[in-house]
Amino acid sequence: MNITWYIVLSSLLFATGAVGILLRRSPMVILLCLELMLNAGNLALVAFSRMVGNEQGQVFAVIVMVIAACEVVVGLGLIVAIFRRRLPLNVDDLRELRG
Amino acid sequence: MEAVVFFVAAIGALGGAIGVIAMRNPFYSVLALIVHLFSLAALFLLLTSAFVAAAQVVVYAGAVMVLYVFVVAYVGGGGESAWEPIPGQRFLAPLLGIALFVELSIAVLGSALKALETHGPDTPAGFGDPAAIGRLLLEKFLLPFEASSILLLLAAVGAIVLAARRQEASS
Amino acid sequence: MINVLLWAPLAFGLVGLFLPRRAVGPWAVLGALVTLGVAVGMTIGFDSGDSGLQYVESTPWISGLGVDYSLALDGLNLFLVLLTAVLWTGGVAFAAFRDYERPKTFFFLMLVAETATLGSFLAQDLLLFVLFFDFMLVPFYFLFGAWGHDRTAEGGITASAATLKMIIYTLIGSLLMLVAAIATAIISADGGHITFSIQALQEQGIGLGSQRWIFWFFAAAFLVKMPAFLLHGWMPDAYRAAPLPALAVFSGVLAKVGAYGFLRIVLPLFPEATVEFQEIVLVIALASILYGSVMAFTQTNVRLIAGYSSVAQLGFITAGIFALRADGADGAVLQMVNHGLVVAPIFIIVAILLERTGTEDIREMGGMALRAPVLAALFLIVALATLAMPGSSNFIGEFYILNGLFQAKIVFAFIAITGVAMSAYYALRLYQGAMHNRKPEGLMSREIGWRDSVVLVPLVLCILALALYPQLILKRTNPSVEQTVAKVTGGSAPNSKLATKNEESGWTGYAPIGDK
Amino acid sequence: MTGTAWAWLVLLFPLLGSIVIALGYRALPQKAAGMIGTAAIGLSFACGIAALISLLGEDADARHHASSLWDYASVAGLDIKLGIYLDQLSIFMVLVVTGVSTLIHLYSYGYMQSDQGYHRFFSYLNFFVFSMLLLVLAGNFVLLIVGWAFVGFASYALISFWYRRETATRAGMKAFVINVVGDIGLVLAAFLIFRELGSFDYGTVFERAPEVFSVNEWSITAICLLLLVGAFAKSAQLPLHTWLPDAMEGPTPVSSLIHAATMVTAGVYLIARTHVLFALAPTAADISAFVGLATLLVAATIALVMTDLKRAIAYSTMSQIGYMVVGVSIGAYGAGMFHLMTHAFFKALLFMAAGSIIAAMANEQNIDRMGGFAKAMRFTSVTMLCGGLALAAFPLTSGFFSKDEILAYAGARGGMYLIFVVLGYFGAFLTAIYTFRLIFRVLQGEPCAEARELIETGHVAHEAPKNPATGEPEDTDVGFPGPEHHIAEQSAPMRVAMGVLAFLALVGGLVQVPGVDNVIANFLDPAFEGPVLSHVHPSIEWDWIGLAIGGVISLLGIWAAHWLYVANPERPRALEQRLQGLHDFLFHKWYFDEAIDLLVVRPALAIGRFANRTFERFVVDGMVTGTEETVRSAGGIVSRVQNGFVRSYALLLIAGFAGLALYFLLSSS
Repeated sequence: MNITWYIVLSSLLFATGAVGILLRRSPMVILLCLELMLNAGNLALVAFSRMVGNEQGQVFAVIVMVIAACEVVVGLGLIVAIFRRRLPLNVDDLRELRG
Repeated sequence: MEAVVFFVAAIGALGGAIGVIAMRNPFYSVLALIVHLFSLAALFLLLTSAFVAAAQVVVYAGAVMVLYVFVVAYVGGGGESAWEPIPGQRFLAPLLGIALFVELSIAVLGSALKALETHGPDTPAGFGDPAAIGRLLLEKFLLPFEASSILLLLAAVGAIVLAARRQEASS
Repeated sequence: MINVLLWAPLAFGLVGLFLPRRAVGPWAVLGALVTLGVAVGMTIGFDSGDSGLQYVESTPWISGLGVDYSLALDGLNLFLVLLTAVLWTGGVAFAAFRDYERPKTFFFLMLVAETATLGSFLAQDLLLFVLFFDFMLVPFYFLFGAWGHDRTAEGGITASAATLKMIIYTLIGSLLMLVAAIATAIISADGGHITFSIQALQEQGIGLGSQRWIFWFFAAAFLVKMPAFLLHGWMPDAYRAAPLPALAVFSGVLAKVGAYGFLRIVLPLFPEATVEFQEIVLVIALASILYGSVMAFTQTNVRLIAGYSSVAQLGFITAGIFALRADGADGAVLQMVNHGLVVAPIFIIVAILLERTGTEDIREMGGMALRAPVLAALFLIVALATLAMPGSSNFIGEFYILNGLFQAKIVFAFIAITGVAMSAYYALRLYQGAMHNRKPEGLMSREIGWRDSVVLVPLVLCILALALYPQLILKRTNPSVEQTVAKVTGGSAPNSKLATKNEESGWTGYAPIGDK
Repeated sequence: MTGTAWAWLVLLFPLLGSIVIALGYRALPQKAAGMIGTAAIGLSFACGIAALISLLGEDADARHHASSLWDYASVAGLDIKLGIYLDQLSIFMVLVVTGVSTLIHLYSYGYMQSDQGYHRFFSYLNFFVFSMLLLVLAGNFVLLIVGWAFVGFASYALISFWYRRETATRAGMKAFVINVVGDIGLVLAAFLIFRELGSFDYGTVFERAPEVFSVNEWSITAICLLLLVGAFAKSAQLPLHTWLPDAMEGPTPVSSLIHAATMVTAGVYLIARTHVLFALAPTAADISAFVGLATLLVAATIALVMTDLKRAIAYSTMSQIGYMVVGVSIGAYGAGMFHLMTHAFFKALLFMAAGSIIAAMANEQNIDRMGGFAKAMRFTSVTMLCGGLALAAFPLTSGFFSKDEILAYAGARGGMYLIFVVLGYFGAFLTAIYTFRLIFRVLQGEPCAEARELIETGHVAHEAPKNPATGEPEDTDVGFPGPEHHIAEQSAPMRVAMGVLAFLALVGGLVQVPGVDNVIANFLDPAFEGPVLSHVHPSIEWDWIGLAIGGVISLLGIWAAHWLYVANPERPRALEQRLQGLHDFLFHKWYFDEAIDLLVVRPALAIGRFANRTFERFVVDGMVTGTEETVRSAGGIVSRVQNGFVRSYALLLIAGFAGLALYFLLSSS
């Protein structure tokens, strides 16, 4: 398969993740969508790495995974904290930032 | 054969992704994400990156998803209402998604990268296997590697601080 | 000699800090007088036929950056230096006859301001000029802010807010100028040895592309200082806030630094850009003239009448410089001196009126001439000079400016001259409003005291003397001015069209009109 | 001593007088101030005579000299010297100015005696004479402008002499500003002259002009039109005349000196002085002549209905200057200058007589309230009659000869210029009517209260003075005439001045009787050599026929005035009612003030208000303090976007990202 296919798939996954973030209100699902976008990025990285025949892109992908893990940990920690405070688990209700 | 595997995996990844955003119940979303992750791992294998594929399965599908499932089980997976409070959001979001997709595709495909239309160069044996990646991580990218490990540690501490039951808060 | 001139005020100011409160005023006057004496002496010793620099003082200062401590006099700055010395003597003396709070600091700041102003006139090094130019602002910031008037009761703003506004305006210009100065030196050096000497920079020259933006950076600083139309936003508030003796010297001298900067730096260093942007600057100048005049005759606050008239006058001066002819620039230099000599007495008179009437609103004054004929006469002379009455030196200045403009850009001259008509109206209105008509109830009408006379009469005598013999300035100024202008026009200053009459295309120079 | 040295002395004395009186305003006793002022002008006149004698000692063609004291401002190719130019024209003007001024100073010595501002008055008056002399003696255009502006200032200072009278200060301002408009015309003309000829000096300019310009070339026409702007503003010609009637707010000697005899004729002098240029621009000269003609008629019609004594005479002055402008514009220089001289005599005299009457009336100037002064003030009446006869061009008086000479010259040029003859005689008819209207109304008829008191008790007494225009009581401590008013009958200096002028008004025309002596024309004509407009000269016969017609018209006019105002006092009123519209139109002075107000003053004020209220606040201040406002209002818009929905922020973020990507795609393709 051409690298192009992977790249297009990566773009599609990225856009899907973005749409999910915009549409879903549950913080949990938003985190999942972030994962989607990160993975889309990973896919692109690996695909390009294959394209140039160099493993360094894969190292990037691994590090992105680490970042994703961190993000998940902190994100889930936040969700638990929100839940503990008996706040609604709905990003629309968290509107402290309103100007 | 390769094309078949690719399309099956691609459909899996895309289907999983759509499942994530389409399922009303977060629990199902998590399950859809797991499908997506396994499909991605397959794609990574197709791209001769065995280590990344393995890490994907072990770290993500294994560890992270377990975490998700626990949290969903903890906070309860209540679905969200169908009512959209922000006007225009439901209309604009897919529009922007499509725009983003089109733009990214054009950006990449329209670029002058000749190699995009190939499979990539022939790779030596052991390309992307754990040994190769490990050597890179511990030699060339030692510093980022260590930095990410510190980041992980910080994230773990942060998560504990955030999620821990606070005496003064609860009292 | 030139060092004494520059640093004497500062030295006197520093010593004054250690004197008893009562002695500091006379001491400051003495300091200003000594400076004036030195300035007069240098003017007498000035060789009027020489277009080059005189009394040159130049030692390396920051040699690594090519910055010199370099001072000199020539026809461009000679009379501005003298004007500075004269007006500061007047302003300091006027203040010394009055009780100001914290007199030590007040007079110290006044004298510091004098040194800074003299420095920016004398500096022959671009960076030194920029430093003095910015340094000038510091003492006035404190003078206006700490001794200024709070105008919140009249719908205005506090003194410190007004000062802050002024600082913000001028600082933006100054910073742009600093960038431009450094850029000039670096671009001009072109990898070689960097120098900030204005003389050396003139010889090196820089490319037109760089000139374009550097021109506007400098112009921004100078136009704000003047202030020119659309950049004068700080002026009304600052003028209403300022203590009058400080305002007299501020308006009399500092505004001229901007115009002087055009002559000293912009014209010789960026000649191509100057020619290219001539008409744009002329449009700004014309707008200043018209706008300043219109505003001056609608204002009722005497300070603002004088302030807006300064906007108009500086517009004339800018127009004269950017006529890019020797006569226009000669007139501009003359007019800088004239305007300084006129506007400072106006503010002193405003201070005197304020003490008698308790108001700065022209509508609430009137009828003072009866009991104060001498004050009225002095005021009348100043007012007539302000409106550039033919026979005054101001008229000669405007005549030269407008003649230069007329020969260079005839349409601009026709528009600019309407400002003359308006100035007649607002200057007379100012005089009449204070001196003529019925006296409002409760207004104290008292003759000018001997103390104020000591300050005001010499200034008025200067105006009269120049009215009789403006050649005094023109003669000494002209060689340097011609040299400066020649750098822009390439030395071919076209004069009378008599010689080229027959090959002229048309009367306006744009298209043939006549039947010839 | 040479002629120019005398000329410098002519200038020096009035200046010295002005300075001495001003500086000694406390030290000098009142009488001394008056004497110094009068003596200074007298000496100046004597020096003028000496200069004349020195000139007469030379060939007629060599009677022009330039002399300069120092370089006034001459660098960068501009040759501006402090120099004078002495020739027949300037010495003629010098003599007229100093001569009449001496008499008016003498008159003022008595008239202003109880005025508090006596020193100030004489200082200003001396300064005015100095300025006027500077104007006529100037050797280059810049000095001319200086003198031009100085007289304008002196005029301003003297109009608003009683400066606590609001009407006076306003009138002064108006005069000054309109005069500045004229100055600007002159300045622009000077620039244009310099552009074309490279000099400001009279000698150089007049020498080069014929070489450089061809007839009616664009630039020379422009120069002449700009000069005319200056001339018309100073000489109160249409449409820049509105200041002159208002200028009557000044003390009467001022009206007499500045606004009748000398300053207002400066425009005529200017046209005569630059005759070389006008000869090259006949179109401009014709325009000038027609403006003069229009002014002549308009002013005469207004003078017919004015009820204010001084303003009526002021309109008459405008009208007479119209004659002079016509004269010098059609090339009748000698005749124009001759009329200038005779007009100075009889108009100064008329104002003096009017001043005497107004003093007797306690500053009341309305002729409707006057009457019967013929018996009460015999001397004043007789001199006023002399002046009136000369103004009405009664046969053999001075005005008779001078006015008709202009018209005769116009007739001799023929063609289009016959219009000037016809309308000029019509103007003369109107002149005779309005002159004798004033004389009959003031001197004849039932004596008014003040006149009766004068007849019965022999002294002038009346209540506190009031401003005739507004009716508010005068502020006498500023210098307005106090309880004593001085009339000619009781003041010897006034009588001397008026007597001399009455004599001159009656017989002054005899120096220039056509075909008999021609003194003035013979003296002046060499100064107008060179390119002249036309070399026609009316024949002696036509001169005398013109004089005969003029005499008949004058007598007709006087008869008409008698028929209207004496034979049946009700007749004017009936006529007024029948011609209501016309009367209103004339009474409002053809609505010139209103038109100027509407076209110039109001727009200027509106612009000023706009600048002040709107522009300054919203644009200029808007640049910095307004930045704050802008930020705040922009913040208002932004804060509506800041709705707190994280997802909508994310939407914006992605939209921004998409937009940016789009931009890069577009710009890279």
